[in-house]
Amino acid sequence: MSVLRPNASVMGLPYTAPGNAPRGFTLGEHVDPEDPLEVGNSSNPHGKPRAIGPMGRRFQPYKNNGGTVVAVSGKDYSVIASDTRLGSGYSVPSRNVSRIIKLTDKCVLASSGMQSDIAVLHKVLRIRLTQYQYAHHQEMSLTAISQMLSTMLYYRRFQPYYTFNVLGGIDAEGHGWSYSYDAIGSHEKVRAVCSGTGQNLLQPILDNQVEFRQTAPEKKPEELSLEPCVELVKDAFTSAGERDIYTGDIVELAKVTAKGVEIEKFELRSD
Amino acid sequence: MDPYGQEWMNAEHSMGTSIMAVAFDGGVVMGADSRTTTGAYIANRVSDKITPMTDKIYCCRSGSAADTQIISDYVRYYLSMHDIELGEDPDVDTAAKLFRELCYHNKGQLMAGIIVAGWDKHKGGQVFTIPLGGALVQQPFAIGGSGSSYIYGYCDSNFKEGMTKEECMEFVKNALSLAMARDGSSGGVVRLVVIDKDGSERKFFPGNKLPEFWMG
Amino acid sequence: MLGELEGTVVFRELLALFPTSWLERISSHPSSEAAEKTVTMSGFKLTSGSGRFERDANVQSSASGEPIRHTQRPMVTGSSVIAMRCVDGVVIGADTLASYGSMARFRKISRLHKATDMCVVGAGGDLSDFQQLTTMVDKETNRDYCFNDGHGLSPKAIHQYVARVMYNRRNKMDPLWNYVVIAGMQNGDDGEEAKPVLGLVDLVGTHFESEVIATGFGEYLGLPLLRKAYREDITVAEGKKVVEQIMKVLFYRDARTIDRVQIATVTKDGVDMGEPFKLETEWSYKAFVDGARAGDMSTW
Amino acid sequence: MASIGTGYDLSSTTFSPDGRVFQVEYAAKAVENSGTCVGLRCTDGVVLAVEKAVISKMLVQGTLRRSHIVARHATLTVCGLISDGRVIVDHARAEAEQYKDFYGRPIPGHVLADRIAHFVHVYTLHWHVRPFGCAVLLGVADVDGPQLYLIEPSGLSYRYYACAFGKAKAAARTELEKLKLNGSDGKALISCDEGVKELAKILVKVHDESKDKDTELEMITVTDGKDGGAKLVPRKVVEEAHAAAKAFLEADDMED
Amino acid sequence: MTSSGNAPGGFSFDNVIRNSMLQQKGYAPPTARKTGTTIAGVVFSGGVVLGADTRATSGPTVFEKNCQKIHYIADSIMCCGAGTAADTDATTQLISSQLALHSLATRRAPRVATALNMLKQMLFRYQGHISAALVLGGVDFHGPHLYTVYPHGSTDRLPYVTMGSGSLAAMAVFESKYKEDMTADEAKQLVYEGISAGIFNDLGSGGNVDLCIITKEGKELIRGYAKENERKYRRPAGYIFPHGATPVIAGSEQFKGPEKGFSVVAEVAPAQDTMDVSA
Amino acid sequence: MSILEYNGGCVIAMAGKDCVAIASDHRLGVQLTTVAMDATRIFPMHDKLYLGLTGLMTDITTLDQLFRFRLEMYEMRENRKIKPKTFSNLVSSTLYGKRFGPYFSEPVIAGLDKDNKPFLCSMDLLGCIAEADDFAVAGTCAESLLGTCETFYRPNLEPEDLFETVSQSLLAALDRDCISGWGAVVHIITKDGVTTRELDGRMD
Repeated sequence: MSVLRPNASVMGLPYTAPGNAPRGFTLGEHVDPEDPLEVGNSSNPHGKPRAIGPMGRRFQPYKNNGGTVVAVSGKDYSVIASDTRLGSGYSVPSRNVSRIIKLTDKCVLASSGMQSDIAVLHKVLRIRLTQYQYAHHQEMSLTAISQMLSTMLYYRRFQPYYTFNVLGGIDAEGHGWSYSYDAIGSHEKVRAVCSGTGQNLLQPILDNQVEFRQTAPEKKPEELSLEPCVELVKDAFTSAGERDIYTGDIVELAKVTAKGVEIEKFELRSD
Repeated sequence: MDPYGQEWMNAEHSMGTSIMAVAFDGGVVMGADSRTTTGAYIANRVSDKITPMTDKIYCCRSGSAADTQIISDYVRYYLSMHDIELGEDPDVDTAAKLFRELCYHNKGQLMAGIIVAGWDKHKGGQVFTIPLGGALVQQPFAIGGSGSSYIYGYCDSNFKEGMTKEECMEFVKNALSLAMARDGSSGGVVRLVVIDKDGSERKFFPGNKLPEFWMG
Repeated sequence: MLGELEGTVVFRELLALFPTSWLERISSHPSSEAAEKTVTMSGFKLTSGSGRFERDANVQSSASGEPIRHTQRPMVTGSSVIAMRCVDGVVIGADTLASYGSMARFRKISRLHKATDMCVVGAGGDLSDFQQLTTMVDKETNRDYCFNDGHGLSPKAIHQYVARVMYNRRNKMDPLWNYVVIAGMQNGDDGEEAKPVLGLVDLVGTHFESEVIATGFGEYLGLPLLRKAYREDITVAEGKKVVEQIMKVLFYRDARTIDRVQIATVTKDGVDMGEPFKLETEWSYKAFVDGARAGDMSTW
Repeated sequence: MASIGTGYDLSSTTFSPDGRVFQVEYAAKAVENSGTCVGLRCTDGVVLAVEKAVISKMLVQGTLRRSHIVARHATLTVCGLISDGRVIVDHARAEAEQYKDFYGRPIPGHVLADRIAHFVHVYTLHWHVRPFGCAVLLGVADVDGPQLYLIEPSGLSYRYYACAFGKAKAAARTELEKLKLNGSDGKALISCDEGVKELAKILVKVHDESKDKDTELEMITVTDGKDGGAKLVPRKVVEEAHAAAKAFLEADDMED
Repeated sequence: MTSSGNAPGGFSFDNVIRNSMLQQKGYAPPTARKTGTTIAGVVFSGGVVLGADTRATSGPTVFEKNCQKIHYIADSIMCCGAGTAADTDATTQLISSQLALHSLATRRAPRVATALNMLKQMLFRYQGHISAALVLGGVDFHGPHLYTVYPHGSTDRLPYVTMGSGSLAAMAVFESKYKEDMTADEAKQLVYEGISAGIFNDLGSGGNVDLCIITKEGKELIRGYAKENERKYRRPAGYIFPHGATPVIAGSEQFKGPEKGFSVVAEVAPAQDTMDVSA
Repeated sequence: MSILEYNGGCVIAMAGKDCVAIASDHRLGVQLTTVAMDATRIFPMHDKLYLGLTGLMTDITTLDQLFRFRLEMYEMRENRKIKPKTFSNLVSSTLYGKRFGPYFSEPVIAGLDKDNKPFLCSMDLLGCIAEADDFAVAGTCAESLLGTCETFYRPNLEPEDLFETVSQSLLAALDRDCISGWGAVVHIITKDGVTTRELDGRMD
């Protein structure tokens, strides 16, 4: 099975000739199309600009604004976090653009990827949830939201929202769950998940410290409760901020418990 | 180019340029703007594109900064050898010939448009131009670089045979100012070098004190 | 609402190597109405330009049945816009040049547009697209004016409107090639004091509000200085000086900027578009005058 | 009405033997039942005024608008069925917007009046629609100066210096004729500010206290110049003018 | 150190044919580590201040948080490097050793212009394929000098220069704050502000600010002149893995004591040869 | 697919208190096909100096042989063991010598110097040395390794603690990398000798 992720080829497809090996989802290349400095084309070996038209640029509808999103869930809680740096090429147009949205009192979504797609996705979700609320006089459940998000992403299969979502919340029984998505709606219900530019840095830490996957069975510690979990997310995020240039500035962290959603902020390095 | 790089990090350092030289009776006036760009970024806003070959021969460089710097290093070296051998100042056409040799025989590798000018005791003030490809043409006046295409008309209509040194300086200054005002790859200050039998003299006109023409 | 946000284009390709397939949209049946009102000839579709005869995204095939490729490139372009939100208003500045490639084509145009009494829209990028955008914004403000309900179109509303326009156009692969800066004063609810607002929208629909904004080359040369100069309590008067200083740096270092600039402000008293003026610049440091061969006898 | 339809009045697509279209004439009748509307071309713009019956003590002031903004340089008041009038306003706005879109300049007054008239006329030609039960006064101030137009349900359009329509149109027109509107050069003499007061006086004077209940005035102006544009006259100003008009007329009555 | 005494100098092109064959088969050649960088220099009265950030990246990932980008050329000449990290390292090392030999042969303290010419000639020879963008600064008997060297071999002499991906941020600061005849402290402050602007506004640059002040009297290299990006949070509890937490394949443990082969001979520093440094 | 990822594999090294650990996985693949589960990527240069090589296996083998040859020449000529720092320069200059036709391998060097202080460095394929005093990583899951090391590393770990930290960091990263894995080997270098352990990792 293959999951589409930024910067990765589709794994698991049978090997063909290397020349036309499956390219999969290759949107993550950080060619900034509208960078006023980007004149030539990128395969030009000597870097001499090759002009096309007076300004010589082609329109590229996708760009990655970076950012890392995390959702970790426990017995009765879910922690969802996202940084607020808006990256573009090598620059930071803004340090404080929120990518996290409270959908209901029991469900929070965080998305990384392209800011304009994220904004529209969040907007449409909000509309759908409001309509549901009016039609049914109740909030949508976590499982329903998780399915609806998948459908909405797949609806744009051939012009995808360039967003990488993680959803966290509490289900009808009060258990915390996280959902991970690829750009076109394939999703999975898990304990801990991470997406975005810091995914490779963060995911093993979560595997190791939330599910203790690499620990011998007899040495496994107890399941994390909320506060240690928040500390872990903060620490892991700080690590990602140290090593991923698109993750930084501020992190918004939402704690979802039976009491509702509480959002706190903390700082990362801003270089 | 790697996807993270930006064009101004990797692009060759080049001089979209406005350069010019005019001969008068007894010498030459050479002029250049001072903008060096990588892409649209101005890497050097006060560069010196008028480079001495000998005391009385200079060249104006346009094109790739690296190429023209190396070429002029070579020519200066050859001319100094020539000087020692000859025991007197080299002629301007010798310098121009050397430039031509280098530009012509390496035309595939080089991007250089050069104006050579100076004074020698045999033929007085002379101006040679060596465009891309390496042709060598002597002219009473020469313009070059990306900015020159904006001022051919001006120069053709304003050049007169037998101008004095002062008239030549005014002509060069006005023509370059016009080119710099229209060509985004030219700009900054105007540098002039006046060469006659007594040697060379530099003039500097800052960017905020250049003659202004119609702006629209 | 949904339809508008989502875009209404249906894709029919079987295999999705999507960036190219996306370009090669196959036309669906042109609706009879659209067919009546538009003239289609060999790939071009002429539209009346009327708001009521909007372009039909489904009518995209040329007469020969070949799919249309929209590729657009900016032609006549403006460079940076620099803006700062201050405690008592907003400052927004731009130079007055529109380039054609590297040629300084128009040196006295304005890249700032007064949208309402409390809002200025400024843009870099393609000039024709900016003119189209201002027409669209003006139409919106005119419609709002006709409602005559005591509420003007607020800067935040204009920001959101421009963001939606830009996003929809990028979905059609037919972008407005601009970076748009929206600066204005937002009336508070229930007679609260008006608050300054500053927002950006780019050609793929990225939009956000920020205390400092710089586009084009300004993103690299202006933002560092804006961020350094910004304080919570900076005033419009100080902000104007900062913007002017940055325009100077841009003139020094951006080959598509000239030394004639326009700086507009929006305060509680309304919009002041500001007169274009010429920058004072410095070229006469000793090391600049000397050029190469200064100090020693080396060549470079 | 001089004659009764006798079967020829069931559709606007049917002429009577003496060549009349009764449906259109009935529509004009609907206009005549309306509260009086007056319009006045002034030196710097156009003032339109209407009187609205206060049908109930519980009515909120300012509701049931009869004067509208069509564009920044054009205003319109409805005389007759108010809801029919809104359809015309919507169309007029669309025409104005489309003209601006296409030609890049504000729609000229006579073009706008023609287009509205054309639109209204179409509703007198088809069996499946009925004519508009309203006439509209159109005030425009553009590069050609202030202009006042009237469009009737039949699709006729007139340009006036001043005009009145509705219930007391005859009396109001008489009053308007008494005003010195134009100088010898054809230019207007009254400013908008004065016009507001004069129109208030006229509306008060023609008001039939015995028949009508209490009324509210609504006025709208469109002016040219730097701070020009279409604006509803602020309620305070209207009320002052209304009160002043009443006081003036009472004083006048005392003298008589 | 090489296997044979007469190893040829210069680059070896042994693998080129194989690598281009691989490239033809669709295996893109990997990218080398880059220093998306902010480097800068300012001339003040009596000397030069050079500055650099300390981040080395590979794609979007930071591979080194505190690397040194100010390289040694000679005792009073230093060189900041941007571009492909291996190229800047190797180029400056090479020129440094050539300059040392030149200096010994001529019995003169090296001049900045000599270093400049060596650099530009070497880089021009490789036609931009060695992607080293450098800021060269130093003091010799002519006084302070500051140059930029581009990968293709062109050079500029200016009173204030910047290079690398953050060069625009740093240059913006310089253009608005530079003045003539600064003191050493003013120059340090200016370079610090420029580098700091690059660190905070350019994602390719980050970490600390390194400065190097060169005057007639000598030079001072300050690593971590400003450390504005220290880690802000660590989990209070830390991570403790109890012994035996990691599953080990039973019986795989081996222990190998130190071999007794060679003994390390004490190293004696060679006597310093004095040289004539007068001009 | 980058040629550096053709065979898979990664190496990690970490410094402790007077000790240093170096570890790698065991997989050798041809793209997504696993062809061997006992590959070696870590080579002892002498008993206090280990070299880890990631990237294309053919170049790994070549480089191992080349360095062993050069090392023996060095030891014979100098009659002493090479210092880790010196060795890193040897590796660097060898790689940079092929600047325009590089070996597709990124090395990691770990060892103890004369005073048994840890020495660590990693390089890119052109031989740019990145010396570290905490940890050094390379290979297909270098990013993941950076993430785990950045989080789990603590200074001055004793050999046993260092073993656990390295192993957890490595295994956690390997489990998220489909072209590395199949168990791992850890070497802990102390002044008394080297301890080697095989880790029980996922086999998929």
